[in-house]
Amino acid sequence: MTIDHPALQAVLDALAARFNDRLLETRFEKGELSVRVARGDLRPVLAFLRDEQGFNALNDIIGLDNANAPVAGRPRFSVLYQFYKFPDALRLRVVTDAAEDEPLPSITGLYKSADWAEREIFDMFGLRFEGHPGLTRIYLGDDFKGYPLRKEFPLAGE
Amino acid sequence: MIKAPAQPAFLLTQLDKFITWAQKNSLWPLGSGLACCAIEMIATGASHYDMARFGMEVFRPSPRQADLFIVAGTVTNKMAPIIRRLWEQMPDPKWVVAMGNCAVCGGPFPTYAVTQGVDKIIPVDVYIAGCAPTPQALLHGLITLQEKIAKEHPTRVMFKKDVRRDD
Amino acid sequence: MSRELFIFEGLIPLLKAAAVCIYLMIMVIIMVWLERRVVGWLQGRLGPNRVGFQGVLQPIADTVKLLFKENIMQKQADWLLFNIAPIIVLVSALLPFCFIPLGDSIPFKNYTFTFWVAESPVGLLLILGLSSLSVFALVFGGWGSNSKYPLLGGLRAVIQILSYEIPIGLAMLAVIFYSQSLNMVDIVQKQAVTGWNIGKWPLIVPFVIFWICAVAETNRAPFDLPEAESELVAGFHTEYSGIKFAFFFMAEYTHMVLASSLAVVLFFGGWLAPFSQVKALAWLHPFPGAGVFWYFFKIMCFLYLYIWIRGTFPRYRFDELIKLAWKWMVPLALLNIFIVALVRLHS
Amino acid sequence: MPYKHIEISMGPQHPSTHGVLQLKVTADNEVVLNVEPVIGYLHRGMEKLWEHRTYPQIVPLTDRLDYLGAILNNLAYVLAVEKLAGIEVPKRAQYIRVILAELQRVASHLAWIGFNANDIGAMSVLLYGFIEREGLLDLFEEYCGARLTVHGLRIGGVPHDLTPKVCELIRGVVTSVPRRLADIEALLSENRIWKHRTVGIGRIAPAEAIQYGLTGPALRAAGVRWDIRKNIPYSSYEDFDFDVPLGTHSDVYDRYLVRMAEMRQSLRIITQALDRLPAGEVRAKVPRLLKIPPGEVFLSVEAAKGELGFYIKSNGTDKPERVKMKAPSFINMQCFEKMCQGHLIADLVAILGSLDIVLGEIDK
Repeated sequence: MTIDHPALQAVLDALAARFNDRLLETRFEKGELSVRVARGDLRPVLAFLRDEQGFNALNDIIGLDNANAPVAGRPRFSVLYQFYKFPDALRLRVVTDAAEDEPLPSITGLYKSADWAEREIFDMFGLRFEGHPGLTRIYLGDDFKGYPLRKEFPLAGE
Repeated sequence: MIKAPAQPAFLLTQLDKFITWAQKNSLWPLGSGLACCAIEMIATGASHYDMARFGMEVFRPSPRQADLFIVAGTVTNKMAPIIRRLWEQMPDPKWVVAMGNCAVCGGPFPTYAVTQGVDKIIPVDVYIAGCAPTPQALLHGLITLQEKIAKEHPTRVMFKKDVRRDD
Repeated sequence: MSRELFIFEGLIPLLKAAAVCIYLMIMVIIMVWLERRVVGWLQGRLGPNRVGFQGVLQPIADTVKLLFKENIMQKQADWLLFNIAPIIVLVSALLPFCFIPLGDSIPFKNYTFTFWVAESPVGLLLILGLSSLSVFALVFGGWGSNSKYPLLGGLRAVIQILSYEIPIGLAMLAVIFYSQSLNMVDIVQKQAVTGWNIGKWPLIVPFVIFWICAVAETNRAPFDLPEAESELVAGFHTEYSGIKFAFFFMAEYTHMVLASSLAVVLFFGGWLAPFSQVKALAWLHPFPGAGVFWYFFKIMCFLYLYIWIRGTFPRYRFDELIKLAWKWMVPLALLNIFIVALVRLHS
Repeated sequence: MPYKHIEISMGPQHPSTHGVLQLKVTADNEVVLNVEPVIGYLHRGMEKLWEHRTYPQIVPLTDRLDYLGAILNNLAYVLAVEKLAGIEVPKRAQYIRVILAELQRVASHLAWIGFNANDIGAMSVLLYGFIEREGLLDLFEEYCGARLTVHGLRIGGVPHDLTPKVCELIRGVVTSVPRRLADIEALLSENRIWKHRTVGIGRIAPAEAIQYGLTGPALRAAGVRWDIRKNIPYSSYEDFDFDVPLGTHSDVYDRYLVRMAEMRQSLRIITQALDRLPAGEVRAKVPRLLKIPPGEVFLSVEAAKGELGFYIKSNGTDKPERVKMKAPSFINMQCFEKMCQGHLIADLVAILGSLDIVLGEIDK
């Protein structure tokens, strides 16, 4: 896929060369490149991006509940990882999908700032991250039942 | 409620006046702020609006020495038991001011995590509206509280057996 | 027992003791008002001015309110220690004042009325001993309330006051080389003859040491770690409410007055008017009782200095505080004793 | 009796935790062994609430996130919506936004120096900082109508043009803030006690800071040249020249120096923007009922505390499908424990102050 952003184009080509068929989908809109990979090979892709491509900072992990606009064949939740390359200000977004009960690989090993972000996603969506040092609720009390940011959860709570 | 005796004895009304004069002129707020309203509370305590003129600038960090609890900010469900315990730790003649819409009625957050109003957990004396009420609004609320204290009758409570110790 | 003896030796000292206590309570009230106004003025705000004329009744309102507060004591707090702490801290603050000359003496026909309660040959030692009783109160208060922050506050108080007791003692020793007597009245009368102690060059460094240690002993301004608000909530008096807290409050101010009076008596010639030898300036000390006003004026200068320091300096960290005491104050004081001894030897 | 370390909970109500943050500290007689921050006491469920509000309704809600830098939050959200909807903001509105954003940064830093100095004991600096901040709040009240939660920007531009009175207030602020900064620096910068309390405290290596995702003045104090206004310019920041202050030792003292220098740079930007204010209207044509076709965007802005980002996913209706906020304090707070290793409890308070965290932003 050709994009009119030379630096990101180089990254995309390296990625495509390395994981050619496992990049399920790449999108480049509004100047932002986002790559979708399956849950299984999330860690190798991120390790590759961090070590070879120099994306050394994890900016944010965003959880999405696509219950209102379900895409056939794709699980309900998707998790977006927003990355940074420090000196030359490159941004990249890696997207994976997960159903309710499928645990995602935790990336606290690669990035230390992932610790609380993953706990927040567990707190809000109920997605489990295997390999996370202490996966407990970060905002709500432990006695809170339900996961608030799911679409079926009412705004004012049960 | 405390049953007011038929005709308050003259001596006690003067004593009431003196005690309430002292209590209303030396309200030491608890140095606790929750959210945006806390910044406006500090701005009221700072130089421009100066709560110190009314003798209130001593923000006591420990609830034991505070007698005014300004609930400044959003009371969330996780924070509610702690607010309740703070209120219980304060010695007896204590007053509560609910500052800002969040403390008064949950404000702009009708969500699962917010207690819709601090009067669900502790009795409130003065409600101050505004989303981050301006320091003038807070001062007006505090002066209203002072007027309310001036009308109280502490001596009637003082000589009655302390009911709380029984329950 | 003859009537004069009863009156002059029994009744009047008793009245004088009561007068000193009342004097100190008034000083506390003045200090509370002064502190809140001066710190307010330093920070560009007005300070209490609604209660009485310019907020003069504010301290009275505070004390009366604290009087009528509920007295809370934790169930698991140690009953004895918790309740004895405020008493010791106030007693250890009031007792030393019976040896401090608050003014000179007025001679009547057969009785000279003196402005000090008692005059003992070892006045300075007694004052030092009595005032360091307050360490017990801080520890009892901190440990007795059986909760974490007071415990830390109490520990800090012990270490701080003990390590600043030594340099303050050495600084006083330097003064005694000149006054050659521990009797406070002699110290002042000696200064009447030889001029104020601060005028003698070997005593300037001891004054600086004395003042820094005095600020540290009373847990004030840069050294207010035992009740550091930002770290230990309210330090050792976190658990105290109502009148017990008022005792701690009053004791702190009384300790400040004590430290200022010591500084005034030891270095700035207690009740002496400035330039007392110059005949032309005799009008500065018109009648025998005028020493009281000079003493009061000098104390107020030092108390203002306390508040000024509180408004400007940040707070020391604990290990810096102890390093300051042991690495700077104590060696400096010892060296100065050596110098003063040499100077006194030759003169 | 086995020797037990003391566990202190610098609990949700503590004079120097800047709001409702709980720090579970295990200390060996004041030497901190480990710190476990517990957050969530101010979680108001913002992101759930945003899914039930239209795009313009969310702007005032973003004021309540970092309540010391309301306009900076608005700017981040509004820019993200404009990028998503493809709205072109007129040049004059961009300049006014830069002026308001930099004024808000100065107000936020003034509040920060007050809180940080007050935690370390210099309480007069808190009052001086707030006196100066009142000047800025009067300006916000004149322009936006509110002091703290100002709702100062709109999608597509700014509410209205700068009136002469506001310009005059801005000139007043630009002259009076440097004088006050000089007072504060005279009180603190060369003060031995201040230096004892801040030099060499809370160090973090630059590489590790990046690893933890630290951003903002704390990262620049580590010597990493990263300021989004320079690296990824937005809202015509490229027209102004200002330099990015950097620290060398990455301790509490350097963060203090960086923030004080940053205030002066902000004033430089404000004067340049005010002098070169282009003509034109102040607001793009935005339909009252804004419907944005499906799409997603992530955009971040240099807020006072660090890099503040908004991810917005739209689904064609007038309400966003999902709005996620990347809070700088949330990420900065994670390296707090790393910075506290082996320090005393008193340093804990100084480090927490130097990170300039705001709980409204952490807990959302």
